[in-house]
Amino acid sequence: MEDQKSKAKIMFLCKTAPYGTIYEQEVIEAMIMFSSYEQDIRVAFIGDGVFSLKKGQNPSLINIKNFAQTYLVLIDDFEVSHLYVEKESLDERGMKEEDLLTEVEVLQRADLISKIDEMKVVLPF
Amino acid sequence: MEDQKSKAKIMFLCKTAPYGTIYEQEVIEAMIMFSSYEQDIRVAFIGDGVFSLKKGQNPSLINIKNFAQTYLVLIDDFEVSHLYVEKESLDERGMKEEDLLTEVEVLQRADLISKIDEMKVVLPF
Amino acid sequence: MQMLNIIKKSPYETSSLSNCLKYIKTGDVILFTEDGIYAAKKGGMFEKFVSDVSQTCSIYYLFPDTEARGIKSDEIISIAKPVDYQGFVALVANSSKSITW
Amino acid sequence: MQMLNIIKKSPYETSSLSNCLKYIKTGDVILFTEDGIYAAKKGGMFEKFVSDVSQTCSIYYLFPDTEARGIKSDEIISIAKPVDYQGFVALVANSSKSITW
Amino acid sequence: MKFGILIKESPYNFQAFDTAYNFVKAAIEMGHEIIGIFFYDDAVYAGNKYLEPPQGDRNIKSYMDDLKSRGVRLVVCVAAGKRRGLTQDTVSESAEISGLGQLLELSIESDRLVTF
Amino acid sequence: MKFGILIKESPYNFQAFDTAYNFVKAAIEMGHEIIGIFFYDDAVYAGNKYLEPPQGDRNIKSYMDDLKSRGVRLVVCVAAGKRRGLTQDTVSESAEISGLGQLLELSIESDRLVTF
Repeated sequence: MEDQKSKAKIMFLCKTAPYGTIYEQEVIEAMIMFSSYEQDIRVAFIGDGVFSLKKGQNPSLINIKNFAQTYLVLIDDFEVSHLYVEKESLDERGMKEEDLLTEVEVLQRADLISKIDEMKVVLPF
Repeated sequence: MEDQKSKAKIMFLCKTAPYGTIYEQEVIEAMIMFSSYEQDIRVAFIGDGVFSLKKGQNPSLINIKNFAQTYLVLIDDFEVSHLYVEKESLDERGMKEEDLLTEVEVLQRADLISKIDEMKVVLPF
Repeated sequence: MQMLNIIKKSPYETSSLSNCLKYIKTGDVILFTEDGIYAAKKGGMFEKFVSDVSQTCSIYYLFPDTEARGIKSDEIISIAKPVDYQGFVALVANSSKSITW
Repeated sequence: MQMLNIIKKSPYETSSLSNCLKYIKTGDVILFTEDGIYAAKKGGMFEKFVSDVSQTCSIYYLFPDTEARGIKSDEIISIAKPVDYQGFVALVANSSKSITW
Repeated sequence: MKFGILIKESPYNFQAFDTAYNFVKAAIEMGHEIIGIFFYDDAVYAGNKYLEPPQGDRNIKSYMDDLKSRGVRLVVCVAAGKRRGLTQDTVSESAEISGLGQLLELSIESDRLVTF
Repeated sequence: MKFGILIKESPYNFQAFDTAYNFVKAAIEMGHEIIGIFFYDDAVYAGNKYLEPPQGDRNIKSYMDDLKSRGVRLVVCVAAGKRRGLTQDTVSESAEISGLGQLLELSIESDRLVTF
């Protein structure tokens, strides 16, 4: 196992709702590529980004692919070390942990701010 | 002179600030083209659209053309019958009538709503 | 004749909804599409605004867009009515004009 | 080391500023660019928010963008300091990282 | 009823094209007439013949071909297109390049103009 | 210092490219190194060789050429580009098409990565 310190800490900051824009789709393509290079990749969902984790998505009527399935395998099959979702953003949107399609680390905003602080690079999407 | 009733009433609803997006530039291109067809063309500035009328614009440092000059001639040289700017939108942005680069009709929101109501088509930009 | 107001952007991220609400008249219609549908979600920050405006206006949402986003009918405020694309077309046809905010 | 927060969208039309303010820490830096500069306009709706955050953070605005939009220096809240593109580069260099909201 | 359609946002990056496409198909099925779709601002990119989405992704080019085969005129703004690289060299067979006068015509001739 | 640049918004429609261009020129004048600009999402359109802005308008193509002549690598994302019609047939000489690995490399190798 590589020394954690030699890996670049990079966070994808997902702050956009799915389908209305392409950001979720293209950030997933980036996550998958990044995760194959053995760096320390984190993904944080804040603001409307938390909607990307809503369970029961079915975009077949709008002819768009269901990208959300990818989140189910990011940690297990890819080298994404952490998926964070912000508690306050869920609350503001009337969402609960059981509304999410996969188990993620639900963090208070203050804790997420500490995580952001540790990163070398934050990529907003 | 043509009968006013035979003309289509079309309003450009300008609600975006200049320079950060292209909407002001491309809506002006549309206004100029539309105004040459002898229809009843109105232009309304609401929300951030009122910033398009701010006087003293100088986009040379960002290498963009100063489109605002076009507003000075729209009514005189082109067949745009009215330029409206909304009082409430000016107030919210700390702007006064004397901050504007040309004389326009400053309307209360309620009066602007009545104008919108008369239109056949409203084109949002 | 009523006017149709189309809201397609998230009310959390843009001012589309709040701009629309400033111009809406009694009898007008609001249709939530695309990311605009989050405005009609129960328990969200805009539930009260949408409920309030429903006193004087009709509220619709584009069902394919809520379905896509995993928002079930019972998660949408009850005064909002679902339409499919044909319903969307009918709303346009039955309104004097539409504004997309 | 402080983080640089870049706001490039209008606070009237998007949630960029309000999102940023939720995550900002004491000692951080805010730079207003493009349509984001309207946040720093005197007499606007965001004057108070920006003044408040200036108690714990440094506030800058990209001068070419205010100049472009006809917003003179005396129309910008006085706690905000102008930078040109070289000043923008220096802010990035002097911060541990940047987030564009 | 006669509908005119204005699309302003770029395809893929925004859902506007997708929604317009489904709207237009529904309108035609209901017996309405679509007198034209005008592509302005970043929406002109939908007229590019080189679009190559991966399998399973939305295929804007085939949607354009489908609309054309249903008899819908697809008009890309010449001025908005030129600055964005949409010219006679790059425009798809389904689309035609024309001026803003076409948008005015849609505004006048349609019973309803809808913006996406 | 080594800077990496990520541009996400489409040229012309948004000011992001313009601001990035001025930022990069300033950084180079100050003696910094720009190790690359990565174009993702709608920003890939800046790499189109067919852009023909009217006189007096911003000329994104000449800005790209200028950056290239200053030794800056201009990398258009292959996947984002393909769906948007940016391929070997349409890419400008100043830009190169490559994968998301290049963005990761910018993230790792740069001292600062700035998103526009």
